[in-house]
Amino acid sequence: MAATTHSHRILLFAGVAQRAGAREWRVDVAAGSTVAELREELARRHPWLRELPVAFAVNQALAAPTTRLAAGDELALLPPVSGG
Amino acid sequence: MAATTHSHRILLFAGVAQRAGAREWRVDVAAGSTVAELREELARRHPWLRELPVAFAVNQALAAPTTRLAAGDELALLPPVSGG
Amino acid sequence: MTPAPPHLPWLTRGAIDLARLTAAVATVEHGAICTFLGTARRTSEGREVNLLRYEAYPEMAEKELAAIVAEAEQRFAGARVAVQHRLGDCPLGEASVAVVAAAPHRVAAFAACRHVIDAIKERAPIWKQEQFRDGAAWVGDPASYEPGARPPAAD
Amino acid sequence: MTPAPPHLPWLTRGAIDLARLTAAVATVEHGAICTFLGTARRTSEGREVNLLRYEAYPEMAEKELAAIVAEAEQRFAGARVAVQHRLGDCPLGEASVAVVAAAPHRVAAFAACRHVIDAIKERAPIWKQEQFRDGAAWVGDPASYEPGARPPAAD
Repeated sequence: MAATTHSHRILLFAGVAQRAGAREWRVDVAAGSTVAELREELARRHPWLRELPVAFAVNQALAAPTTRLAAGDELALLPPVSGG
Repeated sequence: MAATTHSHRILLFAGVAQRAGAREWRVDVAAGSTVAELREELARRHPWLRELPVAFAVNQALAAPTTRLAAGDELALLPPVSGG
Repeated sequence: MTPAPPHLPWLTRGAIDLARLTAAVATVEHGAICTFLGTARRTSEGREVNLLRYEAYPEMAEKELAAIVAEAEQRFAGARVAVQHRLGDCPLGEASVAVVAAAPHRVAAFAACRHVIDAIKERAPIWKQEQFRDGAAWVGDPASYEPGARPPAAD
Repeated sequence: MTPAPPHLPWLTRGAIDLARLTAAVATVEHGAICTFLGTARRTSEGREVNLLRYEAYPEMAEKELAAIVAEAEQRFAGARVAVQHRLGDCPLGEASVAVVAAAPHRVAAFAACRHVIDAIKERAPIWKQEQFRDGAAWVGDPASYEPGARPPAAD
């Protein structure tokens, strides 16, 4: 049986959006992938991501590297915050 | 030689003014008297003063019991403060 | 250097104008402004208060407030502080005291503001009378309770 | 019990209305109101800033601000807190964030206010860009410096 994949929108902000030249990316990830696997896949495509201590949000909450992604999850890449 | 005396106004505030029924007292004190001696003299006349932890100000600054009074000093009796 | 803030009265008989106090100290070099307002509470140790009344030894209070502010500005780097204390009647919910501390960063702004309000409560020759339905008492001087004393009309 | 404060937006594109935030939380049972304003500074690490620009992940920022406020109100007895953060352009001297903490007494008001601004700076998904004469940089992300980037006209 072929591995199922989900297509995800990844929201980009601040310095990440600036470097990406985009407000979002679209990626397909294999069902059951973790945040750590997604990060590795993105870093392969965009090596500058490795220099930035970005965090991941899944469904508008910070996600651990071990969090598994499900179809329909809203993903975001968060560069170091600097509000206030 | 007879002891010199100074006449002083003593400003009264808040609960002290209320008990005294007055905004100020006038007292004559012997030249060279200390704040402690003035306090004792006032407490003799107004025994209720002994129940109150009043402080003395001389020329608009807190005064120690050992402070000596000079002619023309502005004196005040300060009940416990409660500003703010 | 920014010029010294315009002089605002330390003591006021009317409502405190917080915006004016803030404008007196905040500049574009201050990234942080911490403000404290003490307001008249309805309940004091379980009793219902109708009104607060403040009295001061005005000349000494002005000197003491100025000294407290100078102390805070010296101790906390870059801080500038404005203070105003109300005298006379203070209706419920209105501010009896305002402290505005502007500083380059928030740690100094909070510390300066806290230092000043603590020092005012400890040292400024100002007294608060709580007016109840059936009497009045000077705070910290419970023997001063006067049954039957009622707030006179506002002056 | 006083009613819940009317809902105010957590994020705003215009100037922050401090009086409205204060009115949303202060009641006659609060004797103490501690306010923090973060304002746009002209100087940042020796460089002259022309303008700050803020961006957020709005849906997540709203959730995070609500969680931070709920946390502070639970931790500090009797405290009620209002918060607003500005997005888009923030001219020098104007507030980018306001926290108003009302409480029965000053210790809780200061603690709640400090807790909330610290948590916002640590956790809220909001980003600040400093606009210089010759470029712009996202704070905390120095590699983002773009020489030649100029502030576009206000929107």
